[in-house]
Amino acid sequence: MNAELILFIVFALLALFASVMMVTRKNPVLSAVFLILNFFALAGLYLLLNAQFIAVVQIIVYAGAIMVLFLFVLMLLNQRSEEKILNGKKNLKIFAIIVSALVVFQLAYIIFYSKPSAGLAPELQKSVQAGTVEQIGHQLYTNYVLPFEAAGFLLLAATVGALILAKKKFE
Amino acid sequence: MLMLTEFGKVFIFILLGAIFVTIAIIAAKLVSPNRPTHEKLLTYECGENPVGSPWVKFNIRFYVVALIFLIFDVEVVLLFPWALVYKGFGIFGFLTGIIFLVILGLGMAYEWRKGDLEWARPHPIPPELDKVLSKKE
Amino acid sequence: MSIMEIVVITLIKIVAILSVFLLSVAYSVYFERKIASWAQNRVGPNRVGWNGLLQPFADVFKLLLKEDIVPEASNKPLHTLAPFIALLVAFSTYAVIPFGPEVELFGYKINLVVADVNIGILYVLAFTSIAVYGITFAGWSSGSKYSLLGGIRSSAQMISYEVSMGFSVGGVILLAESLSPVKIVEAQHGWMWNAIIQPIGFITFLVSSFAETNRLPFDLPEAEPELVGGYHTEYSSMKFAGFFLAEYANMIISSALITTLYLGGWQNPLVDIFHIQGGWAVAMQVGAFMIKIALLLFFFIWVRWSLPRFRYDQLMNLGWKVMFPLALLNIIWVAVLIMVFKI
Amino acid sequence: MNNIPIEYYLILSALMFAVGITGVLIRRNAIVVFMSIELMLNSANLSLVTFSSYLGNSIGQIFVFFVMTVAAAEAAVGLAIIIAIFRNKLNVNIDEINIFKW
Repeated sequence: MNAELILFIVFALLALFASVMMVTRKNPVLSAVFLILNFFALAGLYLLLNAQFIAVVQIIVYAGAIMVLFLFVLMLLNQRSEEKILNGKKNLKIFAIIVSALVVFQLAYIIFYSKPSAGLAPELQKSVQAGTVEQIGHQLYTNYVLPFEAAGFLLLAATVGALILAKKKFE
Repeated sequence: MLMLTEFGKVFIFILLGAIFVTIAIIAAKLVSPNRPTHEKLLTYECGENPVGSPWVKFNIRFYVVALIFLIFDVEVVLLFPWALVYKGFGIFGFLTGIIFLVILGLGMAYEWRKGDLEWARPHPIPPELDKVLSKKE
Repeated sequence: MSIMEIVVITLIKIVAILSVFLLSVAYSVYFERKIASWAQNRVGPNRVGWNGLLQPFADVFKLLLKEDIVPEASNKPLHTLAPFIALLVAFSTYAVIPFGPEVELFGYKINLVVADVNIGILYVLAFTSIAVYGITFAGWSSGSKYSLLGGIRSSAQMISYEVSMGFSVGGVILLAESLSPVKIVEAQHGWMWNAIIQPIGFITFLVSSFAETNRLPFDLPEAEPELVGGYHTEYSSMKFAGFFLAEYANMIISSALITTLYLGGWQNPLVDIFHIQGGWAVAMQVGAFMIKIALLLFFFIWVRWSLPRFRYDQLMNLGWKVMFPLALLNIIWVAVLIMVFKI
Repeated sequence: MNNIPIEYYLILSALMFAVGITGVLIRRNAIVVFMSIELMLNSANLSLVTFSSYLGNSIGQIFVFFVMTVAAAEAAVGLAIIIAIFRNKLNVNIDEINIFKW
């Protein structure tokens, strides 16, 4: 056992645990808390993958901004907890579990059938290089300038749309 | 390997900090007395019994602030890689950044114009002597 | 150096920094009280120890021995988690702040920083953005109206100023061309302090860090006349101490950050002027770092006891309509400066 | 990095995706459904970053970066829609949101 594998197992279990807890909590605020925990575990996994920039952006954007908005809306609407998550519609529950099991089965089949690690010769140096902010910045401002400006426009459109929707009164 | 150990150091630092905080909270749990009564465990509301649900509804403006924050926070993060490689790109980098900042400024101007940055101001109405007197009559 | 030596040196550094940090947090409480009494023409704490020097420890032990009251209406796990987050976030930020140059001790080359992470500034910003949760959870989980309103107010305030903070940091990154605090400090050698080159960014960052630490004039969340204790109304014992210490820890962190980003970190111009070398130079540089932090701390406390509290709409206006455009202006200013002078 | 086979990350991503699907299907609260969708987005991000890191190519990470931007825009608009619905129906139970027009 080496430190990296142990860290991977810890973060992976944490991520899975948090996501299962998120889906099964009755109180939506607690769901949000577990989703935040999940994002942290994911950030840890990204660090293990040498993707430093993405790891930090995951925390700043997902955990630090998007989830704040979710929490604010949850507190604003102040929904009472769902009384019955699992014992409500039995058929739906069985259906959901079958569907997700099928998805997992299919993905696992594809992953193991195609043997992705067979053709890979990962180099640590290259992978560390790929994750640095410098590298991402260079790529962003040489090949991806248009998407970058388009992202700016998308955010502008989202602001305008969200503000209009949030303040709109349907009579 | 070098980078990993730097992040490893940060990880150890956070871990030690967490252990310290946990010890402090557990120590308090062990040392302090614990004699709860119903009155003690009531929510504080100036000595009265609490009225209604504690989770009151608040102003939608808080949501609007969080929304604007989200948008601008993402834009800050988009700007960091630009700031880092800016010196190597010359005038092209400058133009890219300025266009992005102008788009950002447009959003800002929209919110400003539509009054989404305004917060409710208090409008105190000071009592006027004439009105008070006329009411008395 | 072998891996074992690196681990041992790191552990020594971490333990040393954590203990110095804890001590300075405790004593910043003491200095706050002393300066307050000086500002208000009182004596201040003078009973425990010589001139009240042991007062912080007495305070902590008092809080440790108090009963921990968790209201029935609260959500207990989150109620415990909130001070934990607040305190942990306040501690963890210190891992990337350099307090001195590289030195040679007992034949080892030691960097006077816990971890020279090459995305250190982003790490700090990430932790600042998490700090909101300590307060939001505290407000929501307490099950009290005052706590909820205080928590919401406080988190709205913190996120508003976080944006201008991020944009001001952008200016620093533009100049230093690096995200590592060590490199940022090295880029400010001599008198090339960022506070001099980009004064607007310095001011926006300073004001934002006042708001981030919830200090007066931005202490709306705990405005006593309207909200009792704000988000920590329902906290007692060590959990309250957690929030209390976190406030002071945040103050020290903010001072250290301002020093690192804008006031040249451990750079001491005197060392260059008099060509001091060796151990004395390092001592003077570390000393300069400490003195800068101490002066900023004094400034924080001084402002608290001199200015009245803002109204909430004034606070929001200042954040969005003054600080945010100024921070944008700063980034453009630095970009033009680099274009024109090719710094 | 060489010690962990790439399959581990991919399986983890698949499992998280499945949990997200389950959440979307069984939960009735629109906001929780929305959070499950975020979870699914994140599991996709995880596999993108994994491939990017194992191939030593940063394009996957840039893609994730843009996904995060889009997720932020989506969260802003989506939550605004939920608030607009709440104003009319006073709840956000997706079983009861079944008409297109008011």
